[in-house]
Amino acid sequence: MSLHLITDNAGFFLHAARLSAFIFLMSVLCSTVISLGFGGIATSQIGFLRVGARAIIEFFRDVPLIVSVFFVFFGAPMFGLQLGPVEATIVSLSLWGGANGAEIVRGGICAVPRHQLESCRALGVRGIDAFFFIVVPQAIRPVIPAYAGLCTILLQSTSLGALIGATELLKGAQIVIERSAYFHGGMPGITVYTFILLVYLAAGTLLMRGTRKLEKVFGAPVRRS
Amino acid sequence: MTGTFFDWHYLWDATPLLLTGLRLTVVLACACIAASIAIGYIGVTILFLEVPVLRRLVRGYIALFRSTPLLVQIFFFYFGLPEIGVRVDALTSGIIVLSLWGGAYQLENLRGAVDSLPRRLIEAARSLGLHPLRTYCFIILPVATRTVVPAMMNTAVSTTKNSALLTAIGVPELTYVAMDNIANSARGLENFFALFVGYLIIVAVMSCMSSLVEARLGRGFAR
Amino acid sequence: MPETKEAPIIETRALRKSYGELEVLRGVDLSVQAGERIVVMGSSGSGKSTFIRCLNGLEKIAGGSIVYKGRDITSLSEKAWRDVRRNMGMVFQDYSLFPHFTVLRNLCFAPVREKVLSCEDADTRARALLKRVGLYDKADAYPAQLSGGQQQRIAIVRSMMMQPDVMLFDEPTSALDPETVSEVLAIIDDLTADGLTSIVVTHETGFARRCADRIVFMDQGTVLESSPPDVFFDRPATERARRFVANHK
Amino acid sequence: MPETKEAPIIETRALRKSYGELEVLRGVDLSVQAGERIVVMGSSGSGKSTFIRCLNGLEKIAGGSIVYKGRDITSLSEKAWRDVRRNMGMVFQDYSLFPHFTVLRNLCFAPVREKVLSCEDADTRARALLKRVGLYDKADAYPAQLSGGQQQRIAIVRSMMMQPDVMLFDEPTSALDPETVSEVLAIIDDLTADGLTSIVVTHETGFARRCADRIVFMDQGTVLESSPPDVFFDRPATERARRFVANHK
Amino acid sequence: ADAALPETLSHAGQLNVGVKCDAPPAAFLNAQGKPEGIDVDFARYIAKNAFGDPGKAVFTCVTSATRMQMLISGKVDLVIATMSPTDERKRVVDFADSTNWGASGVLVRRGEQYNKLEDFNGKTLLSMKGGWQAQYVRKNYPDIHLVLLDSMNDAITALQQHRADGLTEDVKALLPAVARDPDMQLSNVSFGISWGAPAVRRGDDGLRNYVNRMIAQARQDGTFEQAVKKFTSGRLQEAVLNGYLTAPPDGSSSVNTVLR
Ligand SMILES: Nc1ncnc2c1ncn2[C@@H]1O[C@H](COP(=O)(O)OP(=O)(O)OP(=O)(O)O)[C@@H](O)[C@H]1O
Ligand SMILES: Nc1ncnc2c1ncn2[C@@H]1O[C@H](COP(=O)(O)OP(=O)(O)OP(=O)(O)O)[C@@H](O)[C@H]1O
Ligand SMILES: [Mg+2]
Ligand SMILES: [Mg+2]
Repeated sequence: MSLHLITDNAGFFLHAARLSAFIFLMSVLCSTVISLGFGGIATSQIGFLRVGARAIIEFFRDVPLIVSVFFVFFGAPMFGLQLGPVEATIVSLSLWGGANGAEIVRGGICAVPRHQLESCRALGVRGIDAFFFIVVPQAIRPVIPAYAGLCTILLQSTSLGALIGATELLKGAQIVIERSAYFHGGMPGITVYTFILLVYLAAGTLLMRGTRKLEKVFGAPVRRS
Repeated sequence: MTGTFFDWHYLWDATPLLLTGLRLTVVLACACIAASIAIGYIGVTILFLEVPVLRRLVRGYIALFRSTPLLVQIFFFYFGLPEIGVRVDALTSGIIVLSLWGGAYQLENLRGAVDSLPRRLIEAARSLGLHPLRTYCFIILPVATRTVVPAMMNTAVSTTKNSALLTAIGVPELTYVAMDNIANSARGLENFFALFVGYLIIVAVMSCMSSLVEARLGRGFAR
Repeated sequence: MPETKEAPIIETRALRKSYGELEVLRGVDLSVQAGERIVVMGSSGSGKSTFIRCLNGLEKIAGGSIVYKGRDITSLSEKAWRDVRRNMGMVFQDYSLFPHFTVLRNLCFAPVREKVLSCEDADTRARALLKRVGLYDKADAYPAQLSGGQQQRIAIVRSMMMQPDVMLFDEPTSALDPETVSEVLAIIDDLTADGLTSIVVTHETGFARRCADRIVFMDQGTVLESSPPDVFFDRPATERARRFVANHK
Repeated sequence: MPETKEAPIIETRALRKSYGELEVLRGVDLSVQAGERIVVMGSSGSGKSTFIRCLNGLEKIAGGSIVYKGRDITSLSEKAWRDVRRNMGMVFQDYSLFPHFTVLRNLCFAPVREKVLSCEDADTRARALLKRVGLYDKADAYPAQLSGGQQQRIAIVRSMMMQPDVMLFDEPTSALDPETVSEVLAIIDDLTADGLTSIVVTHETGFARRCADRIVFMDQGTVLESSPPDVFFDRPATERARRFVANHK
Repeated sequence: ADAALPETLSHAGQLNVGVKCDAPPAAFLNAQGKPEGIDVDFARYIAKNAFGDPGKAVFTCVTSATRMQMLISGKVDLVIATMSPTDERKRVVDFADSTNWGASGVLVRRGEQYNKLEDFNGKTLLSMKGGWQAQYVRKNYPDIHLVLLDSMNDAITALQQHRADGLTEDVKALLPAVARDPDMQLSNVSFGISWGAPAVRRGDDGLRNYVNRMIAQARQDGTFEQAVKKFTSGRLQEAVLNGYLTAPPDGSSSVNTVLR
């Protein structure tokens, strides 16, 4: 293994990794907004809103993520949008993440015990107060693990950008491999792929650690002493 | 994009090619799902019986495959396997990676199900003087399997959908065929339509099957 | 049912309620005098919970009427029901405290939010009530840090915060272990002793005998008997009630 | 404890057990004669379940010894424990039937698999027992199709299949609703009446009074009293037991 | 700046150009992440002539799969990315004159003998996704089992690993592999000339004509020669220079040639 391959291109990899991180953060942000909106609508009392939201959610969940990446990239101009590889990756990850996140949010809201809402009603608390002060705070904690799982998948899926030419970490790796093979020969593939596999492993592990902390923070008052 | 907005004629001409892709996707899915479920059962048995060294290997395997991108795994194996002397074509390499990936998830599903079995159930078997191995085979695994079916089906669907990633190493499955068509003809709309329909059919068939399996296994089980 | 002179504080007439096909209440008539202490008994599925939830507007009823303080409240809007509910405390079987609030916040949340009490008044009242049930030092604990019996005592106190006229209890002790049951029942006895109207669904015969002014026995969605405890337990009028009493020793 | 002439069938000496820091059993001494019917009582957390689970080898003990039929079984291998357990039936609080087997298969599975009975013998025995508890027609039902009381009766029958010398019951009725409790207790009474040794953890005072030869009262991990039911309920020796009895009416 | 600056350029104030990022020597990213290569130098040459500043060429990475899309959607105005004019593509984009030609060849493992494409019937041939060789082989030699990959390095690795029997591409693209890997050789198969041409959006004649002029000028003033010499060496340099500066043996013209 030729480690200098990594050290020589450290700056390049860093740049690519920064793009990966950017795609990831943007996708998580947009997914969260979408999933809160759609998750809320999917639990609403109004029939057609609920059904409509569920249908849209199902559609984006059923199609392979890689297909929606391609679809957003090649299909955006049909809707008058001009999306480059990076934007297309972010948009498709957000739509997919939003759809899956909405399901999680819906599950979280439904999982708050019914008698919590009934206690509120029995105490004469208004519905909207009950939703924001009683239901939402309790829905957050059980949702965290599932949401963290979603974030992990989003993190991993940033690599799909490579297929439409966003120079994130995987594409960067491929560029380094091509260049290095052209100028220096050899088989740089295995070294570089091992390297980025480790980078993703580290990032994923870090993310999991973070969520476990988060779970503790939110879990504190409800856990048995 | 050019000419008529949606060209049925083009789609009709492209259908035979797309169907070969669809067929390969189905074959890939079947092979990988079967293999991944097998891996799941073997792995959970190793974990449950606490086989000394293998247990750690299984843990590492789960961690590695669950926390790195499948796409990177696909490339890694495609170029990595030959380095250790295993010569396989893209299809075989793809099946191996996808099975290992799905296996890690199926293993987690099963582990979760086994862990969340009521402790009473196991204790009841113990207090009847039942041999641990028989307890595992006849009580724990069957009951866990019933609770794990929905999760297992979810993972199976993900495995099927992720077979699309094998496009990247040139496995001519459905997505590959469609994307190749687009690169050649820039006919996005028709090909994406075909893709959506293809995957929706597969996913719909799988959900039906999963309901059937659940109903069958659940007979006399759920309240 | 014997007619009484005073107007009843709460009265139901031919109350009916179904879940889909299932008729759960098939015409329940009951009138409760102010200050009366009613215990509702009956086997599982006889409709006790459903009945008590209808009184509180938690379930929409299918027919009949509910009259509260001379006012028909059967088809009030949700908003008007809210006001009625403030005068009607309700305690559920499973302690339904808000797990993310401290005990004090649990008590003060509803009255302060709904502007029934000021912050200070609520606090004063909460602490007084906590002292009365012997949980003064738990004001800042979270529900999960309390035992089941303690939680249920807090739940009772919570529904007393609004100074209701009527208290409804749905099997307040059935999720508790035997030793804490009596402790919670004693609290209920204590709090309802001074003129508060109460309707308690419970299986605890000891409590029913000791504290009830009247036992209402429900079966298959109707009131089968309604008589003082000694009559009900020692000389039940119907065969069904006799079987029930025998099973409860 | 008064010395008896006969050798006890099961005996514990200074049994100790901890979960981490928590000392749950702090030296439990108990000796049970063959055919004796023991009821173990005590408040929640006093270590009753832990004690009974230790008897059956479900928990590893930290000190002391268990002697079964004159043989010290404290530190047997898991394999030897399996043989002991076949002679010791155990019934848990929540029905622990195998949900994927029919009732008959639930009953026959262990004895046939472990080659204690032949297929035919097991079948005959199972059907006879089912008849005895009035569930003969449920032989082919799945557990989920049965009520809680029925499930618990099946669980009792299942542990009787191996023809044990000793039956252990851990709160066999606490998950049942009040009306089915007495039905299950009657079955226990019936099955253990003819010379079977039994140790029953329960809160049901009626049953304890009626059926027990001896009440063992546990508190904080020790046996505080061990006396016949009438003595225990009417003239408890310790202050702790007096409080306990008062709470249970 | 030039008075005859095409509207696309004057409007944008810069040259938005799509190049490949993983295709040395044509175009690639260096260790600092900056684009380099023959196509890149040519794009800078255009920018220098148009705006007087080579820095006015702004590069975007494209791949074989995305290059047409990037052009259509307006992300770039010009694509210089080893693209051959074909009938199918000409329905979607317009091509300028071709800058260079190359024969298509087949790379095989040393010691294996192939003389014409028919020899690969029943065998596996690798090619690039979206490359015209793939279409050509698929159309004319249906008995050859074709496997399409994304990058040359993938393909060469696959060939080394005996996953296929040959790799067909532009000879230019194959030569580096021959140079660095003694186990590889070019077979005697040579089938047709492919041209590489810059592409513009459909109907953007102003830019197309401007680029045509630039191509002629660059060929004249040695720009291409310089660029090629900068990024290539040895046999490859010879072949690439031929492709830029000489006429092809089959007599086809660089002007609007279409491969069939
Ligand atoms: N939300 C509901 N949907 C459908 N059926 C219901 C619902 N709630 C109660 N039921 C049914 O209505 C009947 C009466 O229920 P209810 O809870 O009032 O009985 P209960 O007397 O309180 O019994 P328990 O003593 O077990 O609490 C039961 O058969 C029950 O299954
Ligand atoms: N697996 C365990 N890990 C840690 N602590 C335990 C465990 N099982 C029981 N305990 C603790 O041991 C103590 C005794 O428990 P045990 O279940 O024996 O009580 P019990 O007398 O059966 O009570 P109950 O009447 O509630 O069933 C309790 O404080 C309990 O919290
Ligand atoms: Mg009820
Ligand atoms: Mg216990």
